[in-house]
Amino acid sequence: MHLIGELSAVLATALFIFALYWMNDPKTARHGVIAGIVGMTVAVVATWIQPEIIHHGWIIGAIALGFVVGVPLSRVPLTAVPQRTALSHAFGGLAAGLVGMAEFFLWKSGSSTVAMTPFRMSALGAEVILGFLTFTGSLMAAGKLQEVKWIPQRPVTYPGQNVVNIGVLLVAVGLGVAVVLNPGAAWAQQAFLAIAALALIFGVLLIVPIGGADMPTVISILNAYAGLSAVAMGFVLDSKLLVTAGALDGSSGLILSIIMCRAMNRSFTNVLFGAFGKAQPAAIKGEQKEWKQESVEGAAQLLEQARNVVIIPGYGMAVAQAQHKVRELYDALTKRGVTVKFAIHPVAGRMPGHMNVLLAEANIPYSALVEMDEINPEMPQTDIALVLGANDVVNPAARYNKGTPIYGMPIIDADKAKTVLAVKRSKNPGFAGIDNELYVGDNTWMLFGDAKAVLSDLVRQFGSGGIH
Amino acid sequence: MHLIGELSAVLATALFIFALYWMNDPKTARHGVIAGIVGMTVAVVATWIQPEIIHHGWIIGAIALGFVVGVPLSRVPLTAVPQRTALSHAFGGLAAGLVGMAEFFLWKSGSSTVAMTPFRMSALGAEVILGFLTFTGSLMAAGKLQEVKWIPQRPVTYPGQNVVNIGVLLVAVGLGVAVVLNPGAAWAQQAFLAIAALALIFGVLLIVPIGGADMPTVISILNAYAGLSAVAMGFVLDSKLLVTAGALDGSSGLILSIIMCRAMNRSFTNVLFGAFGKAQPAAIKGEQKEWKQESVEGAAQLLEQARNVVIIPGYGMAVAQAQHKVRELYDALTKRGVTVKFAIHPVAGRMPGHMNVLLAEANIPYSALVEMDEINPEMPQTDIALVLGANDVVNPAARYNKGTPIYGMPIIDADKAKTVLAVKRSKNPGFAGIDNELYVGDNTWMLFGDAKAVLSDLVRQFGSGGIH
Amino acid sequence: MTDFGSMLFVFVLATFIGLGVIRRVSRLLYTPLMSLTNAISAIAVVGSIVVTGADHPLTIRILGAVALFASMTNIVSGFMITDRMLKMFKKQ
Amino acid sequence: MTDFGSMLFVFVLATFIGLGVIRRVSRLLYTPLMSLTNAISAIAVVGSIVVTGADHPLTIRILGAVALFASMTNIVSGFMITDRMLKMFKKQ
Amino acid sequence: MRIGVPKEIAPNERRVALTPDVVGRLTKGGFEIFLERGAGSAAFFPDEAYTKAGASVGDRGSVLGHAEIILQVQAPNPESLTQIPEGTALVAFFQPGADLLRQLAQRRLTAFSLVLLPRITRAQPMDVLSSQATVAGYKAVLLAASAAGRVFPMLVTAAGTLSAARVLVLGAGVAGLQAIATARRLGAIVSAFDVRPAVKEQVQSLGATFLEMAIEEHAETAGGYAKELSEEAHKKELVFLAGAAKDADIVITTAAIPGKKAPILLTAGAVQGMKPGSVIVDLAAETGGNCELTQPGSEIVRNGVAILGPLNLPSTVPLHASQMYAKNVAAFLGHIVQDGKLRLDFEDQIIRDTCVTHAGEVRKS
Amino acid sequence: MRIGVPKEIAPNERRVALTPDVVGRLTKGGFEIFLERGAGSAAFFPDEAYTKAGASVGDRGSVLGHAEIILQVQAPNPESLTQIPEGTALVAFFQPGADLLRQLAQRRLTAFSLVLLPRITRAQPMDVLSSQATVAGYKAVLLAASAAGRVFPMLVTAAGTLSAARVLVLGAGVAGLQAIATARRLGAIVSAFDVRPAVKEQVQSLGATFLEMAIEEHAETAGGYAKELSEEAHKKELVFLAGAAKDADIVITTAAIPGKKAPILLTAGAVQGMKPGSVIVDLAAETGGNCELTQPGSEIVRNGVAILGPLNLPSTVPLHASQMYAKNVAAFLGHIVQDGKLRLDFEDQIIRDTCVTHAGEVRKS
Ligand SMILES: NC(=O)c1ccc[n+]([C@@H]2O[C@H](COP(=O)([O-])OP(=O)(O)OC[C@H]3O[C@@H](n4cnc5c(N)ncnc54)[C@H](OP(=O)(O)O)[C@@H]3O)[C@@H](O)[C@H]2O)c1
Ligand SMILES: NC(=O)c1ccc[n+]([C@@H]2O[C@H](COP(=O)([O-])OP(=O)(O)OC[C@H]3O[C@@H](n4cnc5c(N)ncnc54)[C@H](OP(=O)(O)O)[C@@H]3O)[C@@H](O)[C@H]2O)c1
Ligand SMILES: NC(=O)c1ccc[n+]([C@@H]2O[C@H](COP(=O)([O-])OP(=O)(O)OC[C@H]3O[C@@H](n4cnc5c(N)ncnc54)[C@H](O)[C@@H]3O)[C@@H](O)[C@H]2O)c1
Ligand SMILES: NC(=O)c1ccc[n+]([C@@H]2O[C@H](COP(=O)([O-])OP(=O)(O)OC[C@H]3O[C@@H](n4cnc5c(N)ncnc54)[C@H](O)[C@@H]3O)[C@@H](O)[C@H]2O)c1
Repeated sequence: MHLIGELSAVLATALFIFALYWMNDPKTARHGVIAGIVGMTVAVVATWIQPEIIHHGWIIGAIALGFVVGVPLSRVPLTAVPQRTALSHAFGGLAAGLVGMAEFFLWKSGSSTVAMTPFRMSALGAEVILGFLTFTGSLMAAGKLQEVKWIPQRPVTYPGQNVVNIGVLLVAVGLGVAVVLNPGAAWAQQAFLAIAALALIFGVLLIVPIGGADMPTVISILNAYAGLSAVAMGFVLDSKLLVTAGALDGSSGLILSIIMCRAMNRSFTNVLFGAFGKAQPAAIKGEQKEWKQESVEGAAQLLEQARNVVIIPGYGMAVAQAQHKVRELYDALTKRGVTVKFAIHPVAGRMPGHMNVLLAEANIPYSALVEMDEINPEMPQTDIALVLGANDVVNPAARYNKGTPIYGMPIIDADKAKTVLAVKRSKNPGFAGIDNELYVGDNTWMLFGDAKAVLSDLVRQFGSGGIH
Repeated sequence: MHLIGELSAVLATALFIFALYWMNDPKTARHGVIAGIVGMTVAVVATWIQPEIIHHGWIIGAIALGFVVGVPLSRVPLTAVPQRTALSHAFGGLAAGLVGMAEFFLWKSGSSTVAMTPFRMSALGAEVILGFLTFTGSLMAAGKLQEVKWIPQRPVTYPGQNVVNIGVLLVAVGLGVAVVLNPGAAWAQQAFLAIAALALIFGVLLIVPIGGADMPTVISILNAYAGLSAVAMGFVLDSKLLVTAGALDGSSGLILSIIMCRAMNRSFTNVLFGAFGKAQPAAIKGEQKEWKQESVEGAAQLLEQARNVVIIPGYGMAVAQAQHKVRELYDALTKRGVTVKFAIHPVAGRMPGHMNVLLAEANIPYSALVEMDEINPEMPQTDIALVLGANDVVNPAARYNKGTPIYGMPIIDADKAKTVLAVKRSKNPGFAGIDNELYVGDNTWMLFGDAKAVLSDLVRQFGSGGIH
Repeated sequence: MTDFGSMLFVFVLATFIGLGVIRRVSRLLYTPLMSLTNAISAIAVVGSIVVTGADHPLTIRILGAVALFASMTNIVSGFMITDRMLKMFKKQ
Repeated sequence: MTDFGSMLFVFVLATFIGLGVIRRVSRLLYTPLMSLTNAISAIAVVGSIVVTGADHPLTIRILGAVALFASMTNIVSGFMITDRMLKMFKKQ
Repeated sequence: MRIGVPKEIAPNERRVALTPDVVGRLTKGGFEIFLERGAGSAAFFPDEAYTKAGASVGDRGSVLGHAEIILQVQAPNPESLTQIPEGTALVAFFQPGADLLRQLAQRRLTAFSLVLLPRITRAQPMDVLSSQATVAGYKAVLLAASAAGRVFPMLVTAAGTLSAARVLVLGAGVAGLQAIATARRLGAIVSAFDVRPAVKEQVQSLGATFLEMAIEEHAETAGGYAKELSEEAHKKELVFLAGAAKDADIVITTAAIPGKKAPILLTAGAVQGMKPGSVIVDLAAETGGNCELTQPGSEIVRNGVAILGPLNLPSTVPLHASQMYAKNVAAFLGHIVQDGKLRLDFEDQIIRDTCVTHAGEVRKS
Repeated sequence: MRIGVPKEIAPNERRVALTPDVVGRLTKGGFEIFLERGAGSAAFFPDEAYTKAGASVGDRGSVLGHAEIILQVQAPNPESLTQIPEGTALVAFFQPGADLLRQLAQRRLTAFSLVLLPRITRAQPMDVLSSQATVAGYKAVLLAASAAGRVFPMLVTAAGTLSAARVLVLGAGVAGLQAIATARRLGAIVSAFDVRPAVKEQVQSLGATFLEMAIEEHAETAGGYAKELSEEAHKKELVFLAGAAKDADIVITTAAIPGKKAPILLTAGAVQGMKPGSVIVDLAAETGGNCELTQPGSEIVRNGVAILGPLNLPSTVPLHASQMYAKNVAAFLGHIVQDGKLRLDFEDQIIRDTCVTHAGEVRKS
């Protein structure tokens, strides 16, 4: 019996690892889901068949209810996926917290077979704190994302906020330490309940100061917390399976939040303890537009997912002598089934036909080159416009701003594309010396750097993405 | 004390993992060595300070001797590195085997504190078998590599060889099972000694049928065996550190041998149990030359390690329209500091200047193009000659074979390069319709396929190698 | 009963694996990845089953049943939505 | 005393890590990698120290000392030669 | 509005002011086009194509006599002028010489010289200077390659290696850049020089080498044109270029300073230093030439160096040159005509700069 | 051995049989070189360069009169022949016409015609046909581009888009392939046609399109040359090519069948179908032309289509053409001269094929 338990734990662990490993590649990812389901089933069955489990009806009932709620929850529209994930974390946190409470009271009531070592008691405390803070925190996050009325969507900040938050947490931890040191004390039970309450409050406080843009990062961190609470539960229940699965979850949440922070140019420490508020105000204050930066990884991902891409080369491509890299990108994208066109503006570059000379050198077929007048009607259906060292020729100011030298010049309507990726080295203007609002457009993401270097990176991303 | 043991084990494990992880990249690889050394020191010290260790003199002496032998062993010329590695495996195997013997006799003599469960006894058997077979196997391998006189370098095969080998192993395993089932039996001691002896013999038998070319693969497998014996020792000694370090070693040996098998177009199962002999005979029989094929991975590795590369393009590059991929390869190599030159034969291709037109299209600088007369004196110092769809213009028959239409035509001396990589689609001849002995030269490796496709793969190999 | 050291070992090793495996997940798949790990983290179900199904006082078992329900919801919706999202990657 | 289950767990997890980490090692570094893992596998030194240093019969201790010497040779030469080889990759 | 397009009668002028394609667009836009018989034939546009596009083809007299706006490439000669009624508008691509302006004013024509078009962004679609310089730069390289004793690309052959030609381009404005691009296409090794600092990056953006000479002065005007250099700087430049020319097989010169005689960049001495068999193509021949020895309109050989001073190169590529000219002119028409009437808004920079005579007065000189 | 290099006196011949560079190598190899004054000047090799390389420069009489081997590009004219002593060897690049052969035999010259050089691998370094065809193919494109009313590359400009020229190359031997490469370099869209099946891949290897026409017969000889087509197949070809020419802006024809008149590929009707402004460059003019209308040596225009029939194109690139010719000839010399003496081994294919007269007899016709 014990052997079956151990082996099934190993098996389930291995299956979970493979589940994540297969997520490497869209081709194998669905195998991953199956591995996960099988692993979970193995774990559940192995636990269930243990002789001490006797109230099967209760279990069946709870599981059935889980299906009843879970299935509809998996049918939410894709736009609601973030909320669903947050809600799910809440459930996860709740489960961990409740089990922790149950274990504590079981032990208190003396009906537990488990010896309550200080280590285990610490784990129990951690489990409860992490579980409950994840619960309310995730609920709040879900609420904000779903734009539930009575939850403020805007970040709510007040002076001393961080002090309050950390204070609440510290009190909870302090109580936990007290309980660990005096597990038998009469007040231990009350203290434990207080810990749970404080954790619930802390979860709310944690999310209150956070704005919508940071939500995905927060959800990812909550994911890590949920995982850690499972680890703690594993320590309590003496289950290596829980520890591994929790650790996998924890590390995945961690990595994802780090990646997201990086993509948003935020420091990870800044996010770790709810001090999100700080960077926010600037964005809220005025309607002043901001340059948003995208990482090369992110850009590669966007390009991969696009159905059609329009590349708009300009003088910067020429200066960087990036034409051969452009060809590599063209090859990589067309190989993936993405339709790629080049939109050539009549005055792109610094001489008539400048772009033609370079693109022909790189052997881009003439049939891929499209004139401005032909491409413009297609721009609104374009998934991604890749502006490559072009500036004036995609400057919407030409349409209406009589004060600028380029007023009246027909431009390529890059701004009408669903997403714009723009490569240039700096925030400097182009030939005409004027600002370009395209770069701060809602759907525009900058890739700062020399065009040749940026394209090299992009192409390498494709190359490496394909292998592993 | 126990806590220190546990923590130091965790620490050492983590350090070992990082050691391997840092080997990802030449830039961090030396940190890896340091991590390994620190990890090992932690493990040694943590063990040494245990209270039951009392004979410090003995330990110091053995360690000192280890240094005395180890330091010179690390100074062998680089050509002797494979032998040294094999020898090292032999030492590792020996250590594992001896410790296993010691444990067994300790337990037999009743002076062991360890309870000898069947599981532990099985582990002990595995440790001893793996340890001793690794010992003699590695010694044999080292001997073959060092070309020691009384060890036959050629594979020695005889009918029924596999039956004998497997037989020996089975007897050893059978004895092991018997001992596990009757650990207390009077004959157990003798049986155990017999197991050890059989393992020693099996190690020799394992290597006898293997030829020099397969040696690296075998060494890598022996590496895995050595690792597994450490794992077994860990099970016996109840040391998680040993188990992890051994598992790391085992999996690394496994992966490397799989990669090597793939690069040599051999199936892994073919290698796993010493049945190497089979593919060998053909190569030994006649002096008839063979086309040797290299994988793209292997070629990329060779190119990366070269200091200077001469690319010899021919009509095949033109047919494949591979000039842009050539440029990508040129970029990738020069970026890595490899000197790349193009050797242009006066009649390469099908029209005067054929190669020039294409290479200029791909923007290869004129300065990288070298004429035949200039490059030929440099060929013997060339690390790699990459023959890219050229045939007649590198056919050594032109030098001496009066019967051929190309007799007397000056050629590019690709055959004089240290290593030749040749890209073509098939074994078909070129324009002149004659065979080319260059392709079956000792230092030539074929990369079969369309030049553009092969180069794409090569370039992608570089791309992906660089990131991780 | 497993000792503390082993647990620590398992935790450290599993974390390493998690970091290693997740780092290599395709950027395309971060969203489904999140829901998959979310489903996997519902492994807490194991604890809930024990609490719910063993011969414990009623209150405890109620706590357990709620936890079990919550975990199960996670498992079901997590795996299902992951699969739904992955189905959309037919292109490659 | 650790139980069998934990050991198995540790072994499986460590193997996963090994496979994951090694798969990503640069092809350039296979030779140094082999000598590095070779050095690490000499962790058997831990066992040898116990056998050699504890209060055991002489024969046992001699076996141990030989094993200790063998392992130590591995460690020393393994790490040193790895480092020597790696020094040659200044290029990058 | 009635537009008249007479046949170009200047010698060697093969271009035509409108192409059938553009005629089609203009007639759709409400213009009536009157074309002299055979006006497009030298540029390979037959009369039928024009009629198909909606133009009326007639004789010279009726075309000149009935149009409200006359479009030409070259300025009309005195004889033609007498045929044009007073008050007619004229758009052409001519240097506004004093004599000519006087005659135009005398005839009370509203004349626009496209040479004077400001090089501002919104004038780009009408920028005849750029469009014709593009053709000239391209053609200059073909001339040079045809005249050279050597091939441009490097070729490794069984009969030895032909080294690539070294092409030096002096002045990297529109024509110079196009020359650089064309020479690079043919496989030559190209270097270039210009006094304007902005040009360096532009030259490099075409894959050519920029020759650096430290000039202390700022040789660029606010409008992006070149200024004349001080005498001292000019001397320095001559020495520097003589050195550069020594290594070149081909020199293509395009340096100009708007409204001035072209600067001398190659002295007779510099030519002396060049290799026999070299070729100089002087695109500045029209304004006197960048080479001291250039004889505009003809080819001479000095010390084995061929010096070509071609005039009106764009006209030798009449089809494409006319196509671009016609598009430019149509864009200009679109600017000066509003609601079917001439819009003489002298506040507008384009109109102010280009309109040289109006209502009997010379407005520019 | 004494080598004589007279000045080429055929009209429009600017090449020279040896260049200073090659002279240097030959003198080192034990040859004495006598060069007529000014022999290299039209190819930009001054006499001083030759003397520096070790040649003696003298007058025509002494050069012709004292040499053991005379190297020329064109065959000597009758007057020169009288100046050459009997028994002298002569190496030149001439069509072995019956008259000429008779004269050569009469003068008892040992004459080698490089036109007859076998196209075998070991003869490649002497292959004058290939080296001169390379130059011709390159130059043909420049001629076409200069004559065309349009530019070759596609250019998107503020004055509209210039479409790329469509170039059709007929006959893709050495000259044809070089023409394809050169036109592609200039940015044209190139397609090509040839009757030999092996050519398809070669055309594609230069990035051009091969036009496929199903010809049932095998149009290639064992030696890799083209055969004459049957009448039926030829008719089919003419129809096919007339269709292809319709779409082309430029047609370059290079089709030849060794020893025969060039095949007609473009009839007058096909030219009629072409667009005005198109250009045909007929490299086969020397052997009658691939176009029915071609007038060898001159340029005509029919229906707006310019038809150029240039003769001796390589001579218009004298420097590089001479350089290659000299290297070819030096390789040939190395083959026919052994130990300072002429080696008349008629077993040797190269000597057998090229030696047209010897000891007063005509060996070939
Ligand atoms: N085509 C013609 O005939 C002609 C002639 C004369 C003038 N013009 C004028 O030139 C302009 C052409 O428009 P355009 O959009 O092509 O060019 P542009 O407006 O000058 O913009 C070029 C952009 O490329 C970026 N860039 C420069 N070097 C780069 C590098 N190495 N890597 C990445 N980015 C680089 C620059 O930003 P960073 O500096 O931040 O990188 C700049 O914003 C028009 O205003 C046109 O009127 C054209
Ligand atoms: N340069 C000239 O002027 C000229 C003119 C006429 C003749 N020739 C003759 O042509 C020959 C030139 O020598 P060479 O070495 O350049 O060419 P080659 O001897 O014809 O060899 C070309 C090789 O490229 C391989 N190949 C063809 N297509 C390929 C593809 N798509 N991908 C990869 N490999 C491909 C072929 O092998 P697979 O089929 O197995 O792939 C073939 O062995 C000489 O014999 C020369 O005399 C030259
Ligand atoms: N903004 C626009 O829309 C637009 C359009 C077309 C051209 N332009 C600009 O107009 C400017 C002039 O172009 P262009 O081709 O008509 O010029 P140009 O014909 O007047 O002169 C040709 C070149 O000669 C150079 N030059 C003058 N004196 C020289 C000397 N002593 N030595 C060397 N070089 C010398 C000039 O710098 C110029 O580059 C350029 O800056 C071009 O970019 C702008
Ligand atoms: N082996 C060598 O060393 C070597 C060297 C140089 C050339 N060659 C070969 O010699 C051959 C001839 O070359 P060349 O340039 O002297 O040829 P060429 O000048 O005799 O003829 C030019 C081309 O015209 C083509 N042609 C003939 N009749 C035609 C028709 N009716 N329609 C269309 N095309 C027609 C021929 O096929 C040939 O490709 C080629 O195969 C070339 O590869 C071989």
